[in-house]
Amino acid sequence: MSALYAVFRRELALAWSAGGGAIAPVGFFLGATTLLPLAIGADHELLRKAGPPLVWVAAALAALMTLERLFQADLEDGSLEQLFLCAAPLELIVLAKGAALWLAVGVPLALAGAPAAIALQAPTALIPLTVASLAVGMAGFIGVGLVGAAVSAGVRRGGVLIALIVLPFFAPLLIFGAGVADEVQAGGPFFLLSGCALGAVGLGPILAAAALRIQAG
Amino acid sequence: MSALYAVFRRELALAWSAGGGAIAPVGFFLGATTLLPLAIGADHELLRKAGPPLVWVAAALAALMTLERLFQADLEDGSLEQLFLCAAPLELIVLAKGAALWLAVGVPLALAGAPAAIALQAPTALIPLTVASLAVGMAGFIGVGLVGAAVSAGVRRGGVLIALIVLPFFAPLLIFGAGVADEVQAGGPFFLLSGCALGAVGLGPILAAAALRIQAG
Amino acid sequence: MGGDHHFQASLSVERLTLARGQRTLFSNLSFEAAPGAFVELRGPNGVGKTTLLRAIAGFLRPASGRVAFAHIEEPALALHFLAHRDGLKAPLDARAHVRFWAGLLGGRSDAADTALARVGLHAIADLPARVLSQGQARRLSLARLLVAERPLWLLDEPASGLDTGGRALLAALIDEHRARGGVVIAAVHDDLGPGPTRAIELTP
Amino acid sequence: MGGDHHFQASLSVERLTLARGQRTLFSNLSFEAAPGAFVELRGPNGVGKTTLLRAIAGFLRPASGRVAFAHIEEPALALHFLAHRDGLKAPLDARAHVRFWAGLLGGRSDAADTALARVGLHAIADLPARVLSQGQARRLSLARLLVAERPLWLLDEPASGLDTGGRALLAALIDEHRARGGVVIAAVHDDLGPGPTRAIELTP
Amino acid sequence: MIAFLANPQRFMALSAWATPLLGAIAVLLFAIGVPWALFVAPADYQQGESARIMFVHVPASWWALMIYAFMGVTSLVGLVWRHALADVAARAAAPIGATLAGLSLVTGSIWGAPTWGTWWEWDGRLTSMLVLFIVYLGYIALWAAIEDETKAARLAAILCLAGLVNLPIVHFSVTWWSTLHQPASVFRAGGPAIDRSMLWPLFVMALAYLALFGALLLCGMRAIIYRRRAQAAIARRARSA
Ligand code: HEM
Ligand SMILES: Nc1ncnc2c1ncn2[C@@H]1O[C@H](COP(=O)(O)OP(=O)(O)OP(=O)(O)O)[C@@H](O)[C@H]1O
Ligand SMILES: Nc1ncnc2c1ncn2[C@@H]1O[C@H](COP(=O)(O)OP(=O)(O)OP(=O)(O)O)[C@@H](O)[C@H]1O
Ligand SMILES: [Mg+2]
Ligand SMILES: [Mg+2]
Repeated sequence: MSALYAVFRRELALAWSAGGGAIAPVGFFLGATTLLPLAIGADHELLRKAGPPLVWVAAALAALMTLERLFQADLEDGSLEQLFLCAAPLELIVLAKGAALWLAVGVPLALAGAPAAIALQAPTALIPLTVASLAVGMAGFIGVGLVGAAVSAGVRRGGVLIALIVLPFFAPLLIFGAGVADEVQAGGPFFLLSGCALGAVGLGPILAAAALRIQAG
Repeated sequence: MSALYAVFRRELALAWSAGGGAIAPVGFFLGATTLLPLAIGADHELLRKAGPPLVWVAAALAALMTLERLFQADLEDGSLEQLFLCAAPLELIVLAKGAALWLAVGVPLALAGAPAAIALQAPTALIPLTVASLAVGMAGFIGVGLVGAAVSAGVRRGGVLIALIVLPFFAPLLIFGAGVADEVQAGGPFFLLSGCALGAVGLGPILAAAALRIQAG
Repeated sequence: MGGDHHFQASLSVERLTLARGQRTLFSNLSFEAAPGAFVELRGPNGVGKTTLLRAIAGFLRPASGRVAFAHIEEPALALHFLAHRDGLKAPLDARAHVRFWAGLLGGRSDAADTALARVGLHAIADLPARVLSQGQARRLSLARLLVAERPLWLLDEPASGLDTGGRALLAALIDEHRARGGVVIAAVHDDLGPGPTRAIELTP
Repeated sequence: MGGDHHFQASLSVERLTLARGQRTLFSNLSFEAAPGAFVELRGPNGVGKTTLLRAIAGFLRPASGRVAFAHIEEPALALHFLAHRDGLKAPLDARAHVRFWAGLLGGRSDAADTALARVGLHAIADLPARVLSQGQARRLSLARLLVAERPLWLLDEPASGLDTGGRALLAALIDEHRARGGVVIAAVHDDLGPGPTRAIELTP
Repeated sequence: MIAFLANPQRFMALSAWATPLLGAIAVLLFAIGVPWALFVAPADYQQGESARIMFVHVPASWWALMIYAFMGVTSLVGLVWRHALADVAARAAAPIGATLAGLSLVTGSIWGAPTWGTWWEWDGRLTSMLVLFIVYLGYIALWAAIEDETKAARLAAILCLAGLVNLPIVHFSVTWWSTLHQPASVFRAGGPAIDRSMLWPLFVMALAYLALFGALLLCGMRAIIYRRRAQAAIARRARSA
């Protein structure tokens, strides 16, 4: 138990100490959400349609970039072995890492979804829902991303590889997430999203842990 | 001279050996360009309009992800100091690194722009132009990215930071790049794009070199 | 830290053969380590000392043979592994590291400060690991041995980077650990100080 | 590699004061190193040996004082710097590293294989650096000293990780370099073999 | 001037009384400017009362640009002459500038809603301002990310200089591209195109912002210097041991 708490606290400390805490991911998120409008130009119709999906793609990529070095650093600096020598099962340790990441990056990013939505001409009524679904979605992204990060931990400049590995699995989260904005009253997409996220958070750590055991060997 | 060639060759070797070389970024690029259509849904009209911008956003993000570890790795493993001890000026060395990256990642990615454009319902006539402008644009992205990578080399999990730092500077490249598709006959945007790219490639290495000198101290 | 109580744990390496990639490093290595034993692993660079330690720790599976433990239910929870790379996080300060290890490895976190004092880092407990010198970093990872009591110590060139004071400290730690009945297996290139109960010369 | 010709380069450290962060490491250090000199830097962990070497190499600017070179126009092109971290790239094999250094530091790339043979890595020249053992990695970076001829060697704990054979090799390299009139400045914790012309005990 | 201030002791002594003074001036100016802007100045004949937000928006926008320019100068000084205080000034100015940029964006959007019928529009002015805001964020994030302060200062300075290219884009965006946003109507060839009755309160408000900026800047700088001293104390403790 205290092992998990130790991992959680350290990961939180690292997330905040390096990279300026939440400023960077949130800033990136806002930046990325501005990219498309910049490229598209002032075409309202287009923006309103492409807006929610774009917010989600940006969130997905922000999740990716924060995930990338998660295990790679541990592998290189030898702290991965340490994790094998503790009483808590590796799966839970990975989960603790993911939880810390969600708290440090996922939540602030979800909140940043509000201004982003406005910038993309989304109807103001939807904003709370957007934030909520982003928070859930980020959990899902992190769950999936853990696996990608663990699998490509050994690879130098693995960022792109992770992206390649996890993007397909991001697809459902993205589709439902973006769908939430469309049908407000019908909570359908939101439940589907939550379902996917739950699955990812449940399975992700298990697969990731397996991958990490191989990495060390 | 031979120093620059050595750096160029090594960087090329690294780009191809690690992280799946150019396959990964290209894969990411294609993945990202397919994500938004997925999220947007099969609205042809919308896709045709959103196509070129999407391609460019994806390219920008792919460039970002490849840049991240460029100098960070050198700083951590101590090979940065080695670069200070050679006859060639650091600015040119950085340029050589950038050139290698462009050849290893930028060019293949530009070529991958063709299938991407097709997938996004872009008129076939535009495809050669798209590829050409992407190649130029990637050079610009890398030029800008060198600075971001150098400035945040010391930062653990610096990926997001780099992104945040360079995204604003990507803006003009993106705007003109996406604009190329719109006005085919009038080469205006293409020249503007090339101008920006040229500026980035010219200034980027100088600022990056300055930053690297500080990193070592 | 409970110097009174006595470890029972022991291990025996039985006809161990290790291979990396296509290549066999050494074959049919066997030795025992009873409580209080101090086994030195020697041999030329690349012969397989680090690999052997990692195999004993269970990080990689041997090509053949086995490592048997006695009076140990779960080896992973009974050993300390001190590697070349110290697993330090640049932005976190020394104290944060020791606290973390205490929590992770099931030690008492109030032992943190005493451990830091013991390895001579008390004064710079607030400096981020990034700025620590080579020897200071090594001393910090020595503190890991102190915050959580474990019978089996696997040390890979523990003296590298340590000054004379640091080596004396290391020797003292090893002696105390053996006095408690602990087992120490260390890969070395030159003597650590305490005479080994067994010196194993690995040959390709 | 032109063992015949004779280096002229020498340097003198003048009233050097180094500081890291807010903290002064040592003050007003002065010493000379004439051609053929072998200066040993000793002192407790964290006293500033590595920092001093980096200052001499010009990687960081001293708080006060200066390092003056004689018969050297551009110091950066006249020195080799052997650090703790060897600057090896995991995916590239040993030979690729040596070739790269030859090209980068202005050596003759046909010297690569002789250098690899000299440091005893000829057999594993095709292994990626990722799999090299600690000592093999250190030997590989020793090869850097051989592919490009430079009068001033700055070595930071060069013997760490080396087996007895490796240390003998290191001693031989140092002797030969001094015989050519080269200057060697090394941070050490125990003797490298060749008797130093000057041993400097750094104190905080 | 800079040489004089470069000495931290002298700076601390000076800023000790300069800070409250500037603060007082700011309060005074706001006390004059706000009522004047809200009640005395005439409502815009097209936009009605909503135009009064101009008195928040315009100064915020101006100083958001000016502060970045200020940071550019101090960064250069810090890089070239290695004046520690210049770095401190740039660092302390960034959050203030970011806030003003944010304020400009927000008030602008609020103003835009009635006048343009949209909260946000991807036109040259608005976009470039958003970009400036993001540049501010990047600058702050970089400072936060690098532990070694001297390094952080110099690296951030390089980034800041690179960011300068954006300023002219923001300023001239209205003339280069056809934007919703109105062209420069105060600082332009041929004198201001705004009626005196609006111009004077606008200037008072602008000066109030300036005074406030000065006060906050000095506060921030003093805070940073105090933190440095604390860290130095820790390091000394390390040494003495
Ligand atoms: C989010 C939306 C907006 C942003 C980001 C924005 C940004 C700016 C900026 C950066 C300036 C300073 C220009 C310079 O000094 O070069 C400015 C000035 C000004 N803005 Fe806005 N603005 C916005 C919306 C509006 C709206 C809706 C109006 C009124 C219809 C408005 C009216 C003005 C006026 C009158 C000035 C002073 C013009 C001058 O003399 O420079 N702005 N704005
Ligand atoms: N930013 C900083 N703040 C305070 N102290 C610092 C900072 N950076 C480095 N130091 C201190 O400076 C010293 C660096 O010394 P250096 O690495 O040169 O030691 P060394 O003599 O090589 O020691 P070793 O024998 O362990 O290699 C360490 O004591 C470290 O704690
Ligand atoms: N994939 C691989 N293919 C071939 N050889 C490998 C592979 N991985 C490791 N090796 C070899 O296995 C050996 C690893 O040995 P190890 O690191 O245990 O050496 P060591 O005894 O610790 O040496 P040192 O004293 O230098 O630390 C090295 O010789 C290395 O070249
Ligand atoms: Mg070893
Ligand atoms: Mg050292």
